[in-house]
Amino acid sequence: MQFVLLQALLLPLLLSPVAYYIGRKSGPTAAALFSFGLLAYCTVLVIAPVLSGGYEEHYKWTQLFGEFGLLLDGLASPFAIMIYLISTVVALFSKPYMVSRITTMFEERMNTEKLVGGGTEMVESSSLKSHLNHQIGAYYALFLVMAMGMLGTVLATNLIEFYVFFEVMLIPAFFMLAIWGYESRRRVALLFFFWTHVGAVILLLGFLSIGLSVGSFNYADIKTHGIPPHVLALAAVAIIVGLAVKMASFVVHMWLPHVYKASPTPLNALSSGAMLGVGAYGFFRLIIMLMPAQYEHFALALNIWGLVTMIYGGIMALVQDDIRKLFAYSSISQMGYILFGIGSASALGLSGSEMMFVSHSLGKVILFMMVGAIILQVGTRSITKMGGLAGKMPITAVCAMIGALTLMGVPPTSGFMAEWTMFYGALQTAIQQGSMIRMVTFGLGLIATVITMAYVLWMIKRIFFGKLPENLEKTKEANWYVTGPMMVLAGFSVVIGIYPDVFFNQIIPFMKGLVGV
Amino acid sequence: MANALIDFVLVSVALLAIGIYGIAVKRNAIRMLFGIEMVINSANLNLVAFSRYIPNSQGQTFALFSIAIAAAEVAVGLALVIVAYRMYRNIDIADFRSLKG
Amino acid sequence: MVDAVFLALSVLTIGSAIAALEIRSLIYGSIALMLALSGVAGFFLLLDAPFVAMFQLSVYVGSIAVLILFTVMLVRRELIFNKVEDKRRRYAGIALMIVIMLGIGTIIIGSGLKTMDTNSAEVDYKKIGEDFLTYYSPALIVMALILASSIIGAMTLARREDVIDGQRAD
Amino acid sequence: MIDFTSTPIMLTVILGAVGVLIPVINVARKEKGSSVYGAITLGALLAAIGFVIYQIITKHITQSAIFSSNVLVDDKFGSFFAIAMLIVGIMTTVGSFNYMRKRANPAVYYSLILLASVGMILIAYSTDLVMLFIAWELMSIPTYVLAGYLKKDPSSNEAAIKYFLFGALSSGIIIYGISIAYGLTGSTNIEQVIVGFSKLGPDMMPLAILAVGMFIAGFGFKIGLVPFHMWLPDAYEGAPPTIAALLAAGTKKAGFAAALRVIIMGAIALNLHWAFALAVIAIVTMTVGNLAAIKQRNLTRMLAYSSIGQAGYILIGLSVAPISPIGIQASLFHILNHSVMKASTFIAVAGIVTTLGVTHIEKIKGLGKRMPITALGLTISLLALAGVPPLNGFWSKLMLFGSAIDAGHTLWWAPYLAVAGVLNSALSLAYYGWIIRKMYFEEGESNKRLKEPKSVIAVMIFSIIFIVGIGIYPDPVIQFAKSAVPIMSGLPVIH
Amino acid sequence: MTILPFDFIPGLGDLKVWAIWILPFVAALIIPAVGKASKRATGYVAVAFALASAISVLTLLPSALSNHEIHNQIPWISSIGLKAGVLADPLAVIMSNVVAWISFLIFVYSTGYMKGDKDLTRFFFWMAFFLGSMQLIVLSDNFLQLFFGWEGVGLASYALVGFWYRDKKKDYVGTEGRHVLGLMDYYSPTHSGMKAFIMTKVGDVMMLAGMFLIFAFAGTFGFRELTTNTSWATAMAAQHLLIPAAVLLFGGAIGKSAQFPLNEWLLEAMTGPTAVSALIHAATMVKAGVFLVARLAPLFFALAAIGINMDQFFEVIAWVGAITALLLATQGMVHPEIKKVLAYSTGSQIGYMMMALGVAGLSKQFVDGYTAGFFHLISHAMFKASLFMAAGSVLHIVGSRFMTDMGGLRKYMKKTYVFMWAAGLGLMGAPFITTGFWSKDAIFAAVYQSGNTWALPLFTIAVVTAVITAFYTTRMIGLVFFGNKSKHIEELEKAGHHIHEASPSMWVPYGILAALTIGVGVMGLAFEHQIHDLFVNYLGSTFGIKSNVDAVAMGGQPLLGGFLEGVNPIALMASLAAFAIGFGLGYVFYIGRFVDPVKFVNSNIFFYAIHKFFLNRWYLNALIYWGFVVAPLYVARGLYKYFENIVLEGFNVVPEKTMAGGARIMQATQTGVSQSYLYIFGVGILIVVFLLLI
Repeated sequence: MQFVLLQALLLPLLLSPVAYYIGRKSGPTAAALFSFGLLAYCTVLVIAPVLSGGYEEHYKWTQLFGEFGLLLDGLASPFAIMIYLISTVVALFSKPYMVSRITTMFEERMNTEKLVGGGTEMVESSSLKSHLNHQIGAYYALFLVMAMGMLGTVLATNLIEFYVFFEVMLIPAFFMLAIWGYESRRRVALLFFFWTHVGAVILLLGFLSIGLSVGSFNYADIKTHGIPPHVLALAAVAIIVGLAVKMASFVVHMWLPHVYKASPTPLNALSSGAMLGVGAYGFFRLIIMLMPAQYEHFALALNIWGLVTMIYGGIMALVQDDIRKLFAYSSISQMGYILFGIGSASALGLSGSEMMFVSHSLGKVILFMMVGAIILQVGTRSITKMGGLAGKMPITAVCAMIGALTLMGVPPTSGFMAEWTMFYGALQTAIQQGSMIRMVTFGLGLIATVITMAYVLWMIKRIFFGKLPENLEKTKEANWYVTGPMMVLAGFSVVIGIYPDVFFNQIIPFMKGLVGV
Repeated sequence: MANALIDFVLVSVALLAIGIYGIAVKRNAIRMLFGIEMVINSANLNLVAFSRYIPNSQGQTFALFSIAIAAAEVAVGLALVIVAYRMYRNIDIADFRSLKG
Repeated sequence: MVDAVFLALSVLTIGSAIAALEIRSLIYGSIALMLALSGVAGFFLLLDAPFVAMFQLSVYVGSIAVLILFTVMLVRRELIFNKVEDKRRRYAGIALMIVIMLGIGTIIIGSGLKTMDTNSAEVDYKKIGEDFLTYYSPALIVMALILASSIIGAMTLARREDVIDGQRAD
Repeated sequence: MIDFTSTPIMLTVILGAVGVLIPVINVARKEKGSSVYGAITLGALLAAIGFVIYQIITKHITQSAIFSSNVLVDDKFGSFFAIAMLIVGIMTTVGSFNYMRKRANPAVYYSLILLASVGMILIAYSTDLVMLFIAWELMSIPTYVLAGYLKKDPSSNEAAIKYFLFGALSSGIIIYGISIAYGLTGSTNIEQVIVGFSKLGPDMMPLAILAVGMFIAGFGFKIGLVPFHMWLPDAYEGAPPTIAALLAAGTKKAGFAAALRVIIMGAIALNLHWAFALAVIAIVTMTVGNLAAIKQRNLTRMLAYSSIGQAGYILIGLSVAPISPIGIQASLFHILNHSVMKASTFIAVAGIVTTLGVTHIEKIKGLGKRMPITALGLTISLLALAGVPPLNGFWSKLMLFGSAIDAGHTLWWAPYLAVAGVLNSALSLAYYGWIIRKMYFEEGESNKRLKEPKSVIAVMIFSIIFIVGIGIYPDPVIQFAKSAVPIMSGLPVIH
Repeated sequence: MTILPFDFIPGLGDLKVWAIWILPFVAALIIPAVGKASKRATGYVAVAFALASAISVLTLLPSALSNHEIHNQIPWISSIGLKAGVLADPLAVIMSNVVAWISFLIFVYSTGYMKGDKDLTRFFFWMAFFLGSMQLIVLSDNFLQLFFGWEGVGLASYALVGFWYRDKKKDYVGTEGRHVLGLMDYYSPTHSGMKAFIMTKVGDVMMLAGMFLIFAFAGTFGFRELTTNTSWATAMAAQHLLIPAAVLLFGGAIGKSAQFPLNEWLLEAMTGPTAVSALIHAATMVKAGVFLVARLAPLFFALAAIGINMDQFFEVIAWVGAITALLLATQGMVHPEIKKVLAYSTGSQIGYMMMALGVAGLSKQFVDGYTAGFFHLISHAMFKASLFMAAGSVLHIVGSRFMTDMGGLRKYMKKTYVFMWAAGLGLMGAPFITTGFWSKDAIFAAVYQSGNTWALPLFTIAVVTAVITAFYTTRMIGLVFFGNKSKHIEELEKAGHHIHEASPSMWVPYGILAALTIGVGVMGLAFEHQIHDLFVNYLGSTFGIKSNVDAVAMGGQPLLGGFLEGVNPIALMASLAAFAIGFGLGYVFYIGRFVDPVKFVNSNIFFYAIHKFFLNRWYLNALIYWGFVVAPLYVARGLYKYFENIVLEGFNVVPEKTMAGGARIMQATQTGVSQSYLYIFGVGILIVVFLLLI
């Protein structure tokens, strides 16, 4: 089992030029299948060690910044599995979407050139084809790198390693957004890069102060030596702020709606389903694990922050018309849930919070695929222009419904399992500490689920139910590249909802050890 | 040798200040060269003065180096001025402001 | 007696330095600069450094000032004389000059330098030569490179290639 | 007497001789081809770098002997800079092959590059203020000429004049500073000066401070420290882009070598307020550089401002050097990285200028398709400049910020340096990203692939390998930088 | 007692219990597959599985009647130590039987009612899902599993209420163009489905909170574990958390059973197909709340034994029930839509049940109220299912939901007419022959005898509500079957539509239930005693609640020679009077048509105002909309417009602008004039020296 994780981590990176080459030579389908196969193989590589318990790999790196390690424990494994699973599935889904997106962009450009150039240049199908092949190759190359970056962050055993991967995943995202995004994509790409980079460098400051005062950047060393008290508080604040920017918590969430509005849907799915969660992972690994005393100190604040985020995001989602912006706010709200759980300071609450990531990934990716399917089939993103699509796109509608239920936390989807453990954890702490504030946050948190439900159901109603606009009479069901992944994820969500031990067996013992129950 | 060291140093400071004034105010490239020469000379004066009072020969040696270097610098500077003059028919440095912002 | 010489030299040096900058005619200005540099040479003599003083006179007054004079002659006069400095810039420059004088002057006067005096014999100028050939010998090599580069550079710049190309620009 | 086995002397002799000989060959030769001079220069530089590496390996110098009773010392500190400068020299030379093909006086051009390289190298090896100053001038004077090398180009001349005026004035200031230092300590040897400084009574202290202030101004002008930076963007913009590479990557770093030898030693010998002043300058410098770069529309100028910003980062390491053991190490590392990154960007610009004849940012739209390798090299260099992992710039910035935070245990203000640094890194992304965006995400006038200059391609490939290679496995260079850090424990310190 | 063969196979007994709720889910799973082949077949599959499930339940009845319980657990979330299980105690088995059989009949009815609908697959999928979820609620042995079913019925109701998702005009409820407080009183199916889901979710959230509170102290969700070890209750009571937790749990019931103040979703739920309404109202969803209270009430009541007073909890239940009963009954009096009248009636009747269960906890003889409530649940299930299905037939034939569009149908739909009378009498509580009479009478008696401070007001409300119930039922039947044909019907006939009786697959189910209403009614008292005895044993053995068995079960004097033994005379008199008054008034207005109700209402400003007040649903619905939909949305839009897009957008804009501004300043200083640069250089030296000096 040696080098398993290293393989899983580096194969996508090393083979990304191959993906580009395949895309260029053989077209979108081959590239999609190659990426899919590669990621599926890597997913298996990640799952295999999980089945036999915890697993670690270590490699030599720099003397100053410590070793290059890869660790798969109860905390990392759900994240790692979900990240690669989502990537695998989205790789398939990307194909029809990106083909359509690139074709549209190409045609748009040709049209403007025609207008400007006086119509001398004819659009040749062969030039479109080669353009398409190039672009799709580049897309999959970037896609693979991004997947690798996200996995690396989760597997890292070293602060600097964490940071490196944290940044690495931004670059492909930036390019994907800037090349294939919508409307003001370039400005938004810069905005995205700027904000997430700001978050990352704040994080870095915290890392440096910890690592240099401890004398090592390895998690294990930091844990054994303990962080000197004089840097602790500041480092904790820096890390919390940095991660909160990544997670788009309330007040520092402003980049996210813009980014989601402008980015292509597969990127949305990937970023909402996996990338935001990396921020949550950071909270577990860096705050709770490395500085438990500070965590206790900040837990209530995180809890309240999460609450505010979830309510605020939900309220904002209620009034959106652009379907992607709706999900942007929804993602903010869901990240609020996770933050809420992180602030719960009890084993079950933390487990629920991590489970929330899993369920949010599933639900949100399904819903983004639905968005993609709708954009592909209907061609609009404005909710007011939709309606009654359930009859036209039944599979999409059913999967979207399951995704919606996952988001709302309705059994038997994974969302419920996440939510109940999380809220219960919050309540448990409230009772143990006899804290009235925690009681209130718990109650308001439950009320926030009603808000979530309201916006999700209202969105579903406006998209899938009601009168079918006349211009949508000819809408067809999306093809299997879209529906297949959706069904897989929906099924997975229900399986986890009924039998949560799939992940709980990993998570709960770990969290219990962490909190010291 | 009745003069204190400080007198020479003060003269050198005056010369330095005048040199800086010249280079910061005058528009004529050649006058700016004057200013530079004054600055270098003030430093040389300092060196020789210190060399006398320490006493130590290194200051004088350095002064010699510095005089030679100043000469080399001025040669290059004048060459540049001449090139500029050929192009603009003008050696007003304040007019050379196409590079800005 | 020496005080008087020092005073006179000071007045000469500083006065002609100011004159070099402020006289409208650039040619007179060049001559004033020569005077100022000669004044510095006078200080060198006063400081028992005749070798440096000679060097100063020969290099500066002899060659640099002449070089400047040539350049002045080379460029057309009418352009040179007409330029008047901006009033505000000038006042600001004077203010800066005074601040530097007062600031550095204060530091110097306030420092222990004022107590520094010497009765020891002047430095033997042979010592200078010894320095050149022992301690500073690598510097001397580099000095040679500097002069070489300056000559190569200045010549390349000053040479008129259009003449070689046979096309006069003007 | 002259020790011909020591590295600096040998370098001086090899490079200096070749440098002086090239114009002579030019006069002797009748035909006009420029490539032969470039080849000779390249050969000399390669020989020099080989020699330096050979010396490092064979002499087994374990640590940097920062002081010497001689004017030059053969230590790893100097060798580190020598390698960096020689790399820059090689990159500039190779990058110039195509650029100089159609231009006049190639022999002088290459000869001056060689002579300037000698100057840059010697600065790092100097242990005497006089030697330092003379090496400084040897570096400066050829570059004045080189900056104004395009005699028909008004902006080149203007750049050269501005550069010259600043250079000459700062030379004067440096001499003045040296004169005071000499007056206070009776010696020009840096070790003697520092020992002398540390023994000064309080009444003499302001004078010592004045001297160091003048050193900061004098050396800082080359480094591009605010407020001595004003000439820099103008000069870089006007100068030929290859020379801008030399200026930004070479002379600037030589300025740091001088600053490390002189200012830091002085700072350590005196007290922490020196470091505080440097810290203030560092913050102001990086902020000004990055802010001003944002609005630029000229590629060269933007890069010039960026190099001001980078100087601010490097200064972080210098300012915390008395406290943090990794401060200077980080600075050295970043100096090496920045040399390569900046040289690579400017050479890329030179390639663009050679091929397209433009430097305006709107004109390089679609460059990713037209000149893919140049664009790729430029992009990677820019990302490395921005400190994006896993490129080499990331590691050195990391160490710089780390050193600032490390020093925070003793100096209350040090963490703010890191904060300012990281905020500036984020800020700098705005304009680095802007360039990348123009090259890749906007449609140019045509998509036809152009023939890229071969020499530029070579430089690009070298820099990509260097940047990514060190980015992935930085340890050897970090260790080298560590070994090049001058020993400071023996220095007298006044508290 | 029949004993089915597989009872003898050991081990299957437990499996059978699982099968009860799993079978419908299996049906739901295979229905889509079947639907691919034949849409009609989906109905038969659903019916078959419902029957199998129902038989499975029936086999449990014998052992349940002998107070035997089956409790079977399997591991579930082992990482937390939670187990899944089924608990078939007498309460669950009886409830399960009611659910199973009534659902089965409704399924049969659906095959006729939904014939020809193109989304038949979806319909039966959700119906089966609905049934499975309900059985899951009934048979769960712990809160968490119960919650799965609980949300399952919510989900199914959402899907079924909004079944006609295309929002055609005919599927709406309410009157188009009618406004209440500026809001349209007119709801589309999808809107109603959403409303149902969200409003019940509010209750669910409360229930979750209650569950968690108890779990936090008890460490278990299991009902039996909670009963056996009550130390958790002591701990909670010490922290004053027990009553809040209990009330929060009851909140779930409020939502699901459409009790005040979460009652409004029930009326809009009428947008679903009538079969769905029947299922929701008679067998599944709204009864889930009552069942939950029935599950919990003994648990909390039994705490009295260890000195914990839960009176406040039961008072809340009783009063919520009473208020709902009256509130919805008054609205039912005036509404023109037949299904809505029935819906109001359901809410009102559920209120009765809640009142009974609440009062049970307040009286010394817990079992009386408990039995009364549960008995009413059973009888209500029968007649309400029947009424709904019959109403569905009428709707189906007439093609309008308004009673004003009907009239005089008794000649055309004789069977439906008869069955509706039978079921309607049950609802009215027609004396002695209907189950409704007995169960209502039991509630009256329980309330009257409970002997607590609130007995009299509650009793008064109950009686008034009974009067109103009798009145609106009479009104409904009168409007539909009596009088002349409406214009609408005449138009239909002109268009060639023949008014006819419904098909057998439709009328047989409601015929059976109507017959049962009368049939069980005739032997009602005996039936009631049977349940009573069963519960005495059950509560005694399981919860340790002692009942005073020596006293006559329902107290009071023997009447009519023992036929009415155990019936409280005052309650009996009240019941009779209520029926008489209500029916009489209804007869005057709607059957005999001696007085024109429209004229009567308009004759007097007072009547008019009251009529309007009732018709506008006491303005509750509108206020809820204003308070929880319109105003929050308004606030949200404001927040979005002013806070999000101006204040927070500043986080994006301000750095951008600051950077641009700073850049501009930097550019401005870079003038290009060398003198200025050099001047700054000179100043810079001074600044640096100054910096160094300080």
